[in-house]
Amino acid sequence: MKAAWLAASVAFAAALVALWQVAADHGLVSRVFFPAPSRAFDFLGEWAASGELWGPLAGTIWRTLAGWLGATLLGVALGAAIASSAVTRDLFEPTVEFLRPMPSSAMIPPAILLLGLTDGMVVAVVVFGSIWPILLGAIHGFRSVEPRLMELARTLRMGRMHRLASIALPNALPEIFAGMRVSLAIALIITVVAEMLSSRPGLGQMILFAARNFRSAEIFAGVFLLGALGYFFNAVLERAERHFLRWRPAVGNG
Amino acid sequence: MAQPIFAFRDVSVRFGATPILDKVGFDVAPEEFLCLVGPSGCGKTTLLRVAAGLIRPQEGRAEFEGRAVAEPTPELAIVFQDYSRALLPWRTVAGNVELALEARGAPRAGRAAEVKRLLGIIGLADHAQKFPLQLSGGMQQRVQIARALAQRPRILLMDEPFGSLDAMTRQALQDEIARLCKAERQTVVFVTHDLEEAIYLGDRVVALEANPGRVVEIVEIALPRPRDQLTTREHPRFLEYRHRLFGHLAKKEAE
Amino acid sequence: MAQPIFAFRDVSVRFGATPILDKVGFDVAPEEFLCLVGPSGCGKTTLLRVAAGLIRPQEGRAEFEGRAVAEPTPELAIVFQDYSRALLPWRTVAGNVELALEARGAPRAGRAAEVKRLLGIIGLADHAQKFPLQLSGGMQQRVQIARALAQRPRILLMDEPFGSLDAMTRQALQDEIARLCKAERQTVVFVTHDLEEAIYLGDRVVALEANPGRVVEIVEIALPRPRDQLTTREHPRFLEYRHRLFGHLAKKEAE
Amino acid sequence: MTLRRLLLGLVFPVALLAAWEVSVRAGLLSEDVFSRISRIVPALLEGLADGTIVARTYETLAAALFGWAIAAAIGIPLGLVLGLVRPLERLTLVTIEALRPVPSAALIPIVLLIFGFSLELDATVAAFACLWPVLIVTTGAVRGIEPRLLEVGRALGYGALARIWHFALPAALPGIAVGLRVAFGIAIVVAVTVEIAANPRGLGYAMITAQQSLRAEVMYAYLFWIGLVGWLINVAMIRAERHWLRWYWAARGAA
Amino acid sequence: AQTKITIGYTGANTFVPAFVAKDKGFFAKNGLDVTLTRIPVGSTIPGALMANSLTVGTLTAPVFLAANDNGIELVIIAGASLQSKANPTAGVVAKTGSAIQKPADFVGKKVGAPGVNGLQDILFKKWLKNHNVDWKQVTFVDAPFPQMGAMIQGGQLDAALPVEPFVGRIVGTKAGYLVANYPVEVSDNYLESFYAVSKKWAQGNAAAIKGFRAALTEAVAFAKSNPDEAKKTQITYLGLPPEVVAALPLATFTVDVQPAQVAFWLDMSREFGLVKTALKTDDLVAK
Ligand SMILES: Nc1ncnc2c1ncn2[C@@H]1O[C@H](COP(=O)(O)OP(=O)(O)OP(=O)(O)O)[C@@H](O)[C@H]1O
Ligand SMILES: Nc1ncnc2c1ncn2[C@@H]1O[C@H](COP(=O)(O)OP(=O)(O)OP(=O)(O)O)[C@@H](O)[C@H]1O
Ligand SMILES: [Mg+2]
Ligand SMILES: [Mg+2]
Repeated sequence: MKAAWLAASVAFAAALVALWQVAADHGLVSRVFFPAPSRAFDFLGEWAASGELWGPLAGTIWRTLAGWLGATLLGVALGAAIASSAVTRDLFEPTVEFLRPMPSSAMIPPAILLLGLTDGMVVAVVVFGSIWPILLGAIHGFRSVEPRLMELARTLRMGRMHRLASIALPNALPEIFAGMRVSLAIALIITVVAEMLSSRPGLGQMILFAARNFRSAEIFAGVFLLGALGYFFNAVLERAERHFLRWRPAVGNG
Repeated sequence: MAQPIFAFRDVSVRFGATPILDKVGFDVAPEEFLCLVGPSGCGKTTLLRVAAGLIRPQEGRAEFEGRAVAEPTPELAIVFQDYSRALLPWRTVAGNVELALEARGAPRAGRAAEVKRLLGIIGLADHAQKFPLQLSGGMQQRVQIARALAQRPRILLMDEPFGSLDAMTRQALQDEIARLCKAERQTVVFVTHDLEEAIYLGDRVVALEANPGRVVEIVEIALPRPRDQLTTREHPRFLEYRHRLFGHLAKKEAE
Repeated sequence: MAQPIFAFRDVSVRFGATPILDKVGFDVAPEEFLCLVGPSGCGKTTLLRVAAGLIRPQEGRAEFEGRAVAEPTPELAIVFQDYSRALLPWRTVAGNVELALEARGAPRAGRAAEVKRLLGIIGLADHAQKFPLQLSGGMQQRVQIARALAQRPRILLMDEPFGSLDAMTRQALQDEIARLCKAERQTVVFVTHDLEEAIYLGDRVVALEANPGRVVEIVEIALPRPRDQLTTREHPRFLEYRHRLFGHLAKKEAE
Repeated sequence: MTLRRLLLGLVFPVALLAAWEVSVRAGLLSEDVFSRISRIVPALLEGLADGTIVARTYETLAAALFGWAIAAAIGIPLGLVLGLVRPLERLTLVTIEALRPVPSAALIPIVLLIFGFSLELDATVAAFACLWPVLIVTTGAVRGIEPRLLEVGRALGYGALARIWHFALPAALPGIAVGLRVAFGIAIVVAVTVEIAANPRGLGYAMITAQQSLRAEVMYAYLFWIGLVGWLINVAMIRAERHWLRWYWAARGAA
Repeated sequence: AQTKITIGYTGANTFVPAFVAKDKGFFAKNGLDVTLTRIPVGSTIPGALMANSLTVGTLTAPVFLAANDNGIELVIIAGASLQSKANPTAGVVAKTGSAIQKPADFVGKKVGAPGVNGLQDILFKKWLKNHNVDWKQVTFVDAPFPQMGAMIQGGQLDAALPVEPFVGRIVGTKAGYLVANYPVEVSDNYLESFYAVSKKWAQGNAAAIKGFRAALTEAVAFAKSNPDEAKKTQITYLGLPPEVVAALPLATFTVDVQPAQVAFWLDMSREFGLVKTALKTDDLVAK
């Protein structure tokens, strides 16, 4: 049943691409704006065959994952710190609240000045841009521990570490995961933007070069690849989430 | 009465300016099954939390074996009224019961067997690997009871543990708890707002009135044990106790 | 018995392959207060949903004044068991009650007064401007009852409306509903799993057994009205009814 | 208490800014790269006084608002349909999941060919980026609507469209509101990104030209300003949300 | 009536005549109502010309040819600057202490170019090729002019291809030293940058193009006789600090463009595989 729906869903996506192909073949859409998707796939094949693809693909993947994992670790640690006492909260929360809505792309020009056109710069911007959902999730998750459970911990005389490991962290986990999911998409997007603006070898740069040379088909090749990459990342994370959060009743996702 | 194991001594609690409990005082004898009834909001839960050391009363104190209860201790196990919040949703049924064993440092080797034994008692042996959110309310409540028993407490404090069960399961569990506590010679303080449940289970029933919570009557229940859902409830003395306590509670409610 | 206003005719319901209700059939007389009891999961809610037209049975049918009930109609008001989900959280208490007036196209001018009157009856006049999520469970349930009354239904279908109330409020509302329905000559089908509540309120009690849901007994309750929480419940006939019905239900449960 | 909180909250930013100024003055940090607070603040004030910052802000916000409105106009109805019609949602799942992670920046060159340097360029790319959160949140919110509520609508005799309007939409609104707020934040990020990468208008353009013209202090002035604007908008939207969805927040506040 | 045109220019000092023509009213005199817009990223200009958000855009040949090669039809209407031995404004700068002296020394090194496959990049490759050095053994890194100095200093680059004022800055801070003015060694007096429009616009606006050229010619003459005043326009239009402007020499300006000047670029672009279709130089320059 599930497999059937997945197949139908894939078929639907394929049908949309086919429709586009037909429109392009009959000149119904501009060759410059919307080249035939087959040409984009040709490019993908060419890149894969020549080996040109793998370096940038690996570069984008590593920068995305490095930034995202960095954001996760930092976000959870910072979240635990902020949630742990009223003083740390008062100390950091206003700064967090101010920085959070800051458009991460606006950080790229100063980041270039400070860190140069390095992978470190890209990763730093990715961390900055993708930490917020995780941080907010972690703060909320750590703070929202059911008071009844804290009372239970007191009654059982549980130690600080036991409490953190057995109660606080598992309690925050669903929200941390939710944040991580949002962050992953953000991390990928920021990586690409940062690669474009800093010309680190990656998919962003490939798209930039294609754009500089007005090669729409190559741009779409990059877009398809990024779509696939994002889909894949998300699927893997969803798996992990389903495993770690199996105690939660399935949310009408059947 | 034997030397009390536990006692409330003129306990008064206020939240802000509102007095909730006003000089509540009574004893609990060892091995006694004591029931506490009163209208909703009269302070039953509050009193139980004082007993567990979770709240410090503004005046008076709770005493366990003659010493004031200042902090929660594993010797006093509490079964919370809002059961759905008192379980770790990310641990299985067995894991939740095991938590109490971990906390009291029970040797790792024997834990599984002990958990199994406890789940057998409350009739959840087949559900050991389920997570709390996969259970009905009544089953969750029973997990809490098993965890409290795993603590091997000197006193078991229960706050309306059967409030959410359907009538049949409720009656079955009433009988099971009564049997168990008498067999294990467990001292129990049992809160309920169901008068008939209190009479059916208790050795004594303490009735509280509301606004502020005060003891209005303490009734010694002289019904034979083991009790029976049909005959005990039709026993003339049962009706007499019911009549007597009802008067107090209904009167206070009406005001 | 008078000509029935409502009837179940051999109603059978399956969810998937599981039979839930099996040829359930009985009548409801005009102005009758009919109570439906049975163990948890026996299909009481399902049967009430068939009556309201929310579910179509696989076999048989519900009849209202001789015609089959195919679709929900405002003439049949339903008070849902899960009250917290059945109110519009974005409307105030008054707004929720008014919804029923809007639905039946009551003139705008009189609505406020009517809402006020209804809230008075259920004792929530002071809470008219609160939102449902600011109320306790019992209060929410009462809002639902007021909304059902505002519908001016020919038949009032209630699904364990007092399940979540504390004993005192529950008893007060039992008396209030009984008084109101008799005064307004309202026909009522009332679901509960509390045997004593059923006997206390009903003109007749229909007992269902579970797996699948089937009528096991229908008892005519010959207790005088108005009834009283103390004396009625101690009436020998009350105990007799209780004893008789308990046998059925406990037996089924034990299997 | 609030003063203490305010002061504590200022400790971190003030320390940071002071450290910045001091290290630049002491020559530890290059002034070309870091500029310094005592240059940045006058640059900011000057830009505000001569109106350039205001004009640039207007350009960015207008584009973000336009793109956001397009996303809402497409995303909300589409989300309602996908949420109410389950098969449609399943059919489009892969398409949506594959389009969602496409970095909107990749589309800049294509959209540039169509719209050139214009508000539409910012807006189209922003709309693409905002569409997904709005769509997904709306679908989820609609799917999470309490089915009981829709039954209440049926029981009261409301038609299908009236049920969507009176029941489905308000119930989904809190979820949709969160989606819209998140989306507006994204719209601003994207608008600024497009301006940095291509479009010669708005705040992003001002920033990148300042950087290219070796005017670090102007660049930082814009950075602070963008942070401030983002923060203010976020605060304003939360306020608006709390005002329009009082029913939702009243209960959250009380809980 | 005045013809309204919008000129999009990049942050280079080669477009000073346009600033002068605007400030001194030469455009207005020739029937043009001009708006000048600065475009931070030059490669976006062809798209903007296509979409009519710009009428005239300043371009370099590689971008211009790539656009035409991919169906974006543009034509040159006037030249902007030449690169000449007399006034070289671009060079290759190597990290101080790197011992890079001659073309062969770049093998295996990292060189920062502003836009891979851009103007500097192609010329540098051509220069290496002319000296029989395989440019494929050199690693090219995309690096914007303002960052080149820091990247050389930070060790991310062994060398870079800046233009003025960045050449002077890098050499001035002793972070690097000038190895060669490679562009003028490839060719003297080649067309460095120019003004282009979409072919469609050019077809209907012959008069405006004529006026545009006339205005620029006048502006070039003015700049020659008043170099200081001409330089000052960069403060307004490029946002450069006055001290930078004063130190910066003016470029070698030009207005007329011959198809042969474009042929130089077309051949080189074909050589490096950047142009694949059959473009003809006659179609690329407006009459
Ligand atoms: N943390 C608190 N802050 C303020 N008031 C409180 C708090 N906890 C309880 N109260 C109030 O104290 C009174 C007693 O509450 P308590 O929960 O002890 O009643 P209860 O007898 O257990 O009622 P129920 O039978 O409904 O559980 C109530 O009026 C309640 O509103
Ligand atoms: N939508 C459904 N799909 C499948 N099974 C259902 C559904 N609704 C109810 N059931 C099953 O039908 C049976 C009867 O449910 P119903 O809610 O009618 O019982 P009930 O008598 O009202 O129980 P309670 O007293 O606990 O409210 C139960 O076993 C339940 O699990
Ligand atoms: Mg309580
Ligand atoms: Mg039910």
